[in-house]
Amino acid sequence: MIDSLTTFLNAHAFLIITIVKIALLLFIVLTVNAYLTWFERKMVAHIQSRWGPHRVGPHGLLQPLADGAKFLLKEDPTPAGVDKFVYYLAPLLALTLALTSLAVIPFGPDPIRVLGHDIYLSITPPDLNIGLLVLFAITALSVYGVALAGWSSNSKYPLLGGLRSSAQMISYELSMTLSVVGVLLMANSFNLSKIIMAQAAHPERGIFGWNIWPQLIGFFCFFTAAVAETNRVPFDLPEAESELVAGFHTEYASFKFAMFFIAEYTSMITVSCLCTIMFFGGWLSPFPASWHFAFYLPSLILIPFGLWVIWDGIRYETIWGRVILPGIGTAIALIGIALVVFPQVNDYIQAPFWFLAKVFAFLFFYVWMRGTLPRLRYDQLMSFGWKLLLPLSIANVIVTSFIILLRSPK
Amino acid sequence: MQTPILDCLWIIPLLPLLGGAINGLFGKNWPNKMVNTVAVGSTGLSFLVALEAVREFFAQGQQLVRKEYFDWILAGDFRVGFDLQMDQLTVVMLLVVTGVGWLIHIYSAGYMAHEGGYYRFFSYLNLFMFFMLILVLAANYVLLFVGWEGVGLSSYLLIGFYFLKKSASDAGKKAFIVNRIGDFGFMLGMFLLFRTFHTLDFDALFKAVATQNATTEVWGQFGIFTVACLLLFMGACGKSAQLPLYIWLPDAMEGPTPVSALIHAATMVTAGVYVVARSHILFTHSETAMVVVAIVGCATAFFAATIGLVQTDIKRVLAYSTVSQLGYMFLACGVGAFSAGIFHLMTHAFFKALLFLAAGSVIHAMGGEQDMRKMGGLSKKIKWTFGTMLTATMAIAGIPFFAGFFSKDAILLSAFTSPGGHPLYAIGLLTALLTAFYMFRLIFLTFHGQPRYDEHKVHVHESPWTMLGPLVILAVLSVIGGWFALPAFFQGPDYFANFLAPIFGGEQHAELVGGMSPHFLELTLAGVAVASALIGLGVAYWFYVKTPSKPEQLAKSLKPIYTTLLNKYYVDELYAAIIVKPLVWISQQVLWQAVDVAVIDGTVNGVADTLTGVGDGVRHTQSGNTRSYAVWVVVGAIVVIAVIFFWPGAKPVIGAFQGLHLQTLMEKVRP
Amino acid sequence: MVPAIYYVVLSAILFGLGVIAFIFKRNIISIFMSIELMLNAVNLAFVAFSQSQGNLDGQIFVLFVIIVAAAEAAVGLGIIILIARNRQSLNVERVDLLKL
Amino acid sequence: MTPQLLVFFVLAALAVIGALSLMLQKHPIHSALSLIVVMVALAGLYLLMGAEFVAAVQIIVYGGAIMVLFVFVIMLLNAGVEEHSNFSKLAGYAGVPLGIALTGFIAAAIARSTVSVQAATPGASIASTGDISRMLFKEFVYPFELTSFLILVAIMGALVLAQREK
Repeated sequence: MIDSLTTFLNAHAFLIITIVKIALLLFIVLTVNAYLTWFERKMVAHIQSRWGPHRVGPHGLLQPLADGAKFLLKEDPTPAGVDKFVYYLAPLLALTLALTSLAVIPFGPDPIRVLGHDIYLSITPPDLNIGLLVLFAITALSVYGVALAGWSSNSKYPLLGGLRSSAQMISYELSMTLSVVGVLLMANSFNLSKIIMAQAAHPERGIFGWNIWPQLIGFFCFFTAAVAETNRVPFDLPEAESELVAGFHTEYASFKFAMFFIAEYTSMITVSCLCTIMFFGGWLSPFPASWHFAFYLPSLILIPFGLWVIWDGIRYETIWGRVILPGIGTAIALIGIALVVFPQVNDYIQAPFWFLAKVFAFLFFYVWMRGTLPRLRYDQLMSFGWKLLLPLSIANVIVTSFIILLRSPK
Repeated sequence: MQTPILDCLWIIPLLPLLGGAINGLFGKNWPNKMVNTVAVGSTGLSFLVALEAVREFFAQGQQLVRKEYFDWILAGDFRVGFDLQMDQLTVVMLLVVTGVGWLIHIYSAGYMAHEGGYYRFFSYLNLFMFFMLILVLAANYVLLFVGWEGVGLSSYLLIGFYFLKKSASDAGKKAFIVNRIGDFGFMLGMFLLFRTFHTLDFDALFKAVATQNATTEVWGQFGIFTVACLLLFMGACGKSAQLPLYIWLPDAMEGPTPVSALIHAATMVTAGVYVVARSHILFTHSETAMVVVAIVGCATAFFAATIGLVQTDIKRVLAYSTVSQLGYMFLACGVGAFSAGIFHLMTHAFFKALLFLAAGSVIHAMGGEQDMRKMGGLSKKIKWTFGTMLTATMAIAGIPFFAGFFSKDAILLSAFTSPGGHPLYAIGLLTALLTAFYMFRLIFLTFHGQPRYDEHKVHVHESPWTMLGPLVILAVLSVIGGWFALPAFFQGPDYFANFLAPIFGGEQHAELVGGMSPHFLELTLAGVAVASALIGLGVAYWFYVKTPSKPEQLAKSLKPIYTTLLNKYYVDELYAAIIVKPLVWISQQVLWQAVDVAVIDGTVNGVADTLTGVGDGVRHTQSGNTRSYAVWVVVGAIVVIAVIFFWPGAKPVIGAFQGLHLQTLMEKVRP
Repeated sequence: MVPAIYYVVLSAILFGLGVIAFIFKRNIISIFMSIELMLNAVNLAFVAFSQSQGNLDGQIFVLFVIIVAAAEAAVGLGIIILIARNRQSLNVERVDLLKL
Repeated sequence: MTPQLLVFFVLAALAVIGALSLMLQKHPIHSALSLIVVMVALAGLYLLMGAEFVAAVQIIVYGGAIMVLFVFVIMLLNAGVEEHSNFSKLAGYAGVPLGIALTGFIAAAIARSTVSVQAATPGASIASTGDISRMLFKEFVYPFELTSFLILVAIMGALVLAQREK
C-alpha cells in the first residue's frame, strides 16, 4: 500500500511536485493579496492621518477575512441584455492570466532537496529560455479581461472604461517592453534566473552590481509603464470613480468583482517581482559576499520585529489582541531564532528573504503612490506615454547597445 | 621642389565657380556691393592663384605639368579623367583669360550698376570664367569639350541677358544653334580620333601621332588626320565665328557690352584658335586641313572687314572687326605659324577688350545710344575714354610699336613666306588696310566733327573710375603687349616664339626668299603693312573729317555694293531661304501633321478605343459585391493549383518555378 | 515526435476554413479576421517546414508575415472605420459602389 | 501515443474548433475571441515544435496587439450581430463547395509534393532566440529594414485614414 504509493509518487514526481507547488503558490498569493488590501488601507489611512480598519481583529487584521466573506455572500446581479458568455468570461480571463504570470517568477536560485527530488523555487523549469517573453505575452493578453468586461456590460461607463484601458494598455505596453531591452542586452538572455545571475557577476560589488545603476532610465520607464499596465494610481483612469463610476467593473458585483480585484493586486505583485528581478538583483543580497554578518540579517530583522509585536500586543486594548498579537510575535521571534540555530535552513532562507523584502518594498511604493499622487487627465496620460516614455525607452535601448558595443572585445 | 598650386590646379577654375554659385544662390537680395565683392573677389583670387601657378611653372623649368584628379568616365579601354595640364600654351591662355576676365569684372561692377538682375549677371559671368578655365586647363578633348559647351551655355545666357527684349533672346538662341552645328563636327572629330588612337588625352594622343604613322597626308588625300582636323575645325568655325558660321557673333552684340568684351572678343571666340593650336600636331599632318584653315581664315578676315566698312552701330563694327581678326589668327595657324596666331590672340585680347570696354563707356556716356551717326565730337567730353580707345585703335590698325603691329606683322610675314602664300599675304594686307580704315572711321565718327545728338537731352559724362581703371590698364597692355617680339626687329630672338617653341617647334620662315635675308624681308613687309595701315588711316581721315559728304556720294555712286555690304551680303537671308524654311516646312507638314497627328496620336487613341470596347464587354462581371469577387479569387487559386500540381503538361512550368525556391531567394536577399 | 505532415495538413485545413469564412461572412471585420486566419495557417506551415528542414528561414518568414499582418491590420482597420463612418454599415454587400 | 502527439491533437482540435466558430459565430466579438483561441493554440503548436521565439511573438503581436486592435475597433464601431443578407447568389451557392474544393486540392497537393517532409521529424532542434536574431540582423537585414519602413508607412496611412477631415 505505502510502497505502491511511493512508487506512484516517484513515477510522476515532476507532475505532483508541480501541482503541489502551484497549489502552494496560489494559497500564498491569494493570502498575500488579501493582506495587501489590509496593508493598503492601513497605509493610505495613516497617510491621510486616519486609523483605517481596526475594528475587526487587532489592528483590523481580520478585515480581509470579513471582506472575503462579504464577496462570497453578496447578491450577484447580472445586468439585462449583456452578452452572457463574454460577461462571465472577462473576470475569469483577467484572474487566470494574472495568476499565470506568476508561474515563471523564480523566487530562489538553488533547488531544495526533498526525498531526493530537486524542487526549484519556481513553477516553470529554471532553464526556460523565454521567461520574460512569456510574461510579456501574458500581460499582452491581459488587456482582454478589461476590454471585454467593459464591452460586455452593455452600459456606457464600462464601455468608456474598457476603451480607455485597452488604449492605455496598448500604449504603455510598447514602452514597457522596450524599456527592458537594455536589461536583456546586459544579461544577454530572456531567462529570468540568468538575468539575476548576470547582476551577480561581481559579488564584491553587492548592491552596486545591480542593473538599477546602469539602467536607471530603463527602470523609470519600466516601472511607470508597469503601473499604467496594472491600472493603478496615478494611471487608474479605466476605473476613475469620479468620472466613470467604477469604470470597466461598474456592472460587476460580489465575486466577479473580487476576481478583478484579486487580478489587479496579483499583477501588482508580478510587476514588483519583475522590477526586483530585472533591476534590483532579484534574490541577491545588497551586501558584498565578503560581509558575513549579512548572513544573519534575516534573524536580526525578524527577532526584534517579533519582540515589538509582543510588546505592542500586551498593551493592546482588546482581550483578543492581547492574546493574538503576542502569539504572532513569539512565532516570528522563534522563526528568527531558529534561523540562527539551524544555519542550513538559513541558507535556504537567504535568497527568498531578500527577494520578498524587495518585492514588499515595491508594494509599499505602490501604496505610497496611491496615497500621494493625483490622477492624470486622459490626454495627459496618452501624451506622457507616447511623447515621453516611448522616446525615452528607445533612446535607452540605443545608448545601452552602443555602450555594450564599445565595451565588447573586438 | 614644392609646387603647391601646380599640384592642385583645380583651385583656379573652382574659385569662379564658387563665386558664381554663391551669387546665383544667395545673391538675389544682396546689395550690389556684396555681389560684386564676391564676383570680382573670386575672379581676382583665381588670377592671383594663376600667377602663382605660372611662377611655379617657370620655377620648375617649364616642364609639362599633368595632373589626374579623378576618373570621370570609365568604359572598357575608354578613360576620361578630370585631368588638368599646364604647358606654355596654357600659360598664355590662362593669363589672358584670368587677367582680362578680372579687369572686365571690375569694369562690369561699374557698368552694370544701374541694371536689373545684377547678381544674375555676375553669377553667369563667373560661371563663364569657370568653364573657360576648364577649357584652357583641360588635358583631354572631352574635358575641353565640357568647357567648350559650358562657355557656349554661359554666352547664350549672357547674350539673352535682357531676355525681355525679343531681339536679345533671339540672338541668344541663334548663337546657341549655330554653335550646335560646329559642336556636331567637333564631336564627330573626337569620335574619329578615339576610334583611331583609343585615347583622347592630349599627351598620349600627340605622342602616339608623333611616334607611329608620321606620314603627312598630302593635298587632296582624305585620311584620318584630314577628316578629323576638318571636323575639329568645323567646331572651331562655330565657336570662333568663321565662315560660314560667323553669323551669330554680330547679333551677339545684343548682350551687355562687358559680355561682348569678355566673351565675344577676348576669350571665348578665341577658343577655336586655341583648339586648332592645341591640336597643331594633327593639323600639321594634313596639308589639306592646313590649307582649308588658312583659306577660311583669310576669307573671313577680308569678308568681315568689308562688312565692317559700312556698319553704323559702334558695337557691330567692333564685332565684325573681331571676326576678321579671328580670321587673321586662323590664317596664321593655317600657314603653320601657330605661335604667331597665339601671339595675335593675346594682343587681340588686350586691344579688342579695350575697344569694347571703351565703346561701352561711350555708350554709357551717350546714355545707351549705339549709332555712330548720332555721336561725334565726344573727344573733348570724355578724354580718358577717347585716349584709351585711340590707343586700342592704333594697336589694331597696326601702327608701329603698338601690340597689334607686331602680331599682325608676324602673321603676314609667315603668310608671305609660306609656300604659295602670296595671295593669302595680299588679301591679308588688303584686310589690314580695310581694318585701319574702318577703325579710324569709327574713331572719327564718334569723337570728331560736330555733335550730331541733341545736347539738351543727352548729358555726356565720363564714366566712373571702376570703369576707367580697367581701360587704362588694358591701354597700357595693348601698347606693351607686343614688345616680346620687339627684339626680333633688331636681329634679336623672338621671345614669344621661343617661349612657345617647346610646343610648336621653331618657326620655319628662315629660308631665303628672292635673295633677301629674312630679316630684311621682315622689315620690308613690316614697312608695307605700316604703309597700308597709314593709307587706311588717311582715307578715313579724308572721308570723315575733311569732307564728311564724301561717304554719301560714294554710297550713292556704288549703290549695289553699298547695300550689299550694308545687308552683310544677305547671308542671313540666304541661310533662312535654304536651311531654315525647309526645316520649318518639314517639321510642320511631315513631322507634325503626318507623323505626330496621324501615326502616334492615331495609335494611342486606337489603343484607348479598343480598350474601351473590351471593357464595355467585360464590365458586366463587376457585380460590385465583394463576396462574389472572393469566389472568383478562390476559383483562380483552384485553377492555379490544379494546373501546377495535377496537369502533367505543366511540368516545364514547375521546373521553371523550382529554379527559384526558398534557398535561391535567400541568396538574393542576403547582403 | 509529431510528423511534420500533421502540421501541414492542419495548416491546410485551417486555411480552407479561412477561405470558406472569407466567402461566407458578411461583416467586413469578420472577413478581415478570416484573412488573418489564413495568414496564421500559412505561418504554421512555414514553421513546420523550417523545423523539419532544420533551417530557420521559415521562422524568419513567419516573423515577416506577422509584421506585415500588423501593418495590414493598422491600415485595414482604418479603412473599415472610414467605411463604417461613411456608409453606416459594416455589411460588405451594402458597400457595392463598384458595381456598374 | 506519445505525450507530444496528445498535446498536438488537443491543440489542433482547439485550433480547428476555434476556426469553425470564427466562421459560424454571428457576432464579430465572438469571432474575434475564437480567432484568439486559434492563435493561442498555434502558439502552443510552435512551442511544441520548439520554435519558442515565434510562439512568443505570435502571442505578443497577434494576440496582444493585432487582435486587440480588432476588438477595439469592434467596440468602437459598436458592431452588432451581422445581418444575414444574401445579395451575392454566386457566393451563396458556390462559395462553400468551392472553399472545400480548394482545401481538398491543397491537401492533395501537399500529399503529393511533401514526401520529404513526411520522412523528416520536426521539433528535434530548439530554435534559440539568439540564432533567429543572428539571422534576422545578418542575412535578412535588408528585408528587416524594409519591414520597418513598411510599418512607418502603415502608421502614416492609418493616421491619414482615421483623422476626420477638418
